[in-house]
Amino acid sequence: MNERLRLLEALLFAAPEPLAEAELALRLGEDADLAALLRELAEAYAERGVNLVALAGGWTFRTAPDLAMALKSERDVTRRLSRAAVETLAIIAYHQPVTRAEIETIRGVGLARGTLDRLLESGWVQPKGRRESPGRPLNWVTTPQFLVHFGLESLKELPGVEELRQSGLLDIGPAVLGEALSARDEDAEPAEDEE
Amino acid sequence: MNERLRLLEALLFAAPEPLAEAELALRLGEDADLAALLRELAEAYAERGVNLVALAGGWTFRTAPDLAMALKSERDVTRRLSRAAVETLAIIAYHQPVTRAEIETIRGVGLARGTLDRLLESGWVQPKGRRESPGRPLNWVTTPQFLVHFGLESLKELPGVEELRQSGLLDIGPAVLGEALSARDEDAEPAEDEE
Amino acid sequence: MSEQRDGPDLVLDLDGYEGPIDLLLTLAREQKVDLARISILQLADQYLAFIAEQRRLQLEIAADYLVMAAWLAYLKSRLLLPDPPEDEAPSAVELAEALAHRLRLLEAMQRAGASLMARPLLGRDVFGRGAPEGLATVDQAFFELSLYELLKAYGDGHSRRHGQVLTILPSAYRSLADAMEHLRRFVGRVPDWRELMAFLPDDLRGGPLRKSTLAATFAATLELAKAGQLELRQDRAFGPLYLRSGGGAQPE
Repeated sequence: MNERLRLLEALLFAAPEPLAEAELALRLGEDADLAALLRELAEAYAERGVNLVALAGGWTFRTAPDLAMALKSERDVTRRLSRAAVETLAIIAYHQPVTRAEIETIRGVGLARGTLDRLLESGWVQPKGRRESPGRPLNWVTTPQFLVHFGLESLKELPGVEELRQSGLLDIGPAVLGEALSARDEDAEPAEDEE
Repeated sequence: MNERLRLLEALLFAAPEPLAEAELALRLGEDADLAALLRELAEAYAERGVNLVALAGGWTFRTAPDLAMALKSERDVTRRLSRAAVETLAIIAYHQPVTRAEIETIRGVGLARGTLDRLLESGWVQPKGRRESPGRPLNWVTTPQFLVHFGLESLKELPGVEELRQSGLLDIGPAVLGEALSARDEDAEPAEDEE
Repeated sequence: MSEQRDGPDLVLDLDGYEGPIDLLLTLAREQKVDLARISILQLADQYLAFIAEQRRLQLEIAADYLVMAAWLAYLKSRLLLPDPPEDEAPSAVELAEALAHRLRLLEAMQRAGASLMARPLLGRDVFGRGAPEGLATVDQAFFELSLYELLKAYGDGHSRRHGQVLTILPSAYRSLADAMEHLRRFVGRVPDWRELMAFLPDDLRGGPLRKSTLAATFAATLELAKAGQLELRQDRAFGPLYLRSGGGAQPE
């Protein structure tokens, strides 16, 4: 291998930033045919896992773009949704298609910015079409993954309000002083605190 | 070019640190013949301006050593170590685990305060455990960064280490010289100074 | 050889030497013989001569070097004289060999240090990738939520929104002041022991406010007993409390 080409390769490899051709010419000596060397090096790396690319007015090595995915390793991280997110998900499930404003009306409290993003990330909800009303807001619906995750054949399998009541999940119960107070506190909570 | 080889090449280029074989195996998939791939890649780069090298139990690319002179300009040259620091580093590398008192015995002179600090700051040595002897002095050993910096695959690759072992020069030797040759009674020094 | 001083606590008065063993090693190298066959006797002479010269020049000599000089003078005398019989101390030859070992050891480490520094060093001779792109580890979020939690969240929200508005009736008989007021009406009119419970308002003898009413009433009886307006009696622990008008004291 040509010594100049080796030096060019090493220079480009070790440089913390793309190297401008002027800088390279200086390092390689005035009599070097820099353009030819760069072409030769770029060709040598064209099919490899690392490519020589022109970037920001200089030259640098970069890993081949088609390997970007393979260079990332994924790690499963278990996350939990906030209470606001779970309730929002439930409202989307029961009231879909539903707009953000409707969710807020139903919950009686503003939706913090991250809540829907988080649900989107979970893959359980998705926007679907727009409401033909002023502002044309997005409609939110649940996804097929939602059904898969919760082991539901269809949305019809979600228990209705009456069934929830019967199974004790909708227990209004005797209103006692303490509970009444805590329920009122929650509604007064500022939306930012939900996440 | 083999896709696995491309991925291996890209992984090693992208990683800021040498990659352990276990990590490479994980990223390439269990069925890849990693040893063969590494050999092939090392051969492909053997004559180039960048080489594949085994370091500290991992693999990484380095510029070819013979290009040192051409690459050196405008680089931060490694801070020059004092003679005492170089000797102390060698003693720790070859005699590890070794106590401060043993280093002083071998050098025949007390260790100035800055010497170990400097090596510790470089990240090349570290204390590791204590000797079960009076005063429980700290043991000093070299770090993986030491191997990386000095281009060693493992401590077995220390220059001439096997010959030194065979000629008994990794033993400090009989204590018959007594106090006279251990420059100072460093065991009396408080342990705080060592850390 | 110009050597930087390592620190204030090392008095290195012999410029260029890292201690007495290093000085000995330098002198030994001048003999140009293999360290394995070095003449310790000759070396001791050279060392002592060197130190004597330094003294003649009135240079300050660090204690370490003087200790070594004294030891070498001792070793020299031992080497020149036959070992005393039945002496358990190491023989002169053993001492000389131990010193030679030290010299070889230090020399080996000096060489090792030099060969380490002569290696292609990272950042000096060889370089890693200047701009490593890094290997990203992407967290793949996996959300945990059971159907129960989902339904419960909906149920809770529903309950909160559709729960009746709870109206709490003003209680006529809750605070201590209220209880005092209530009890005072009976003071002076209860000549015989009567159970405390009998003084609770009828509508509060059961129901959720019973306990707080009872507690307030009890506290009120204690206050009135202290003022001598009531007498209290309890026959056993946790038994019913009885009260009657205070002895002598008449109502206002």
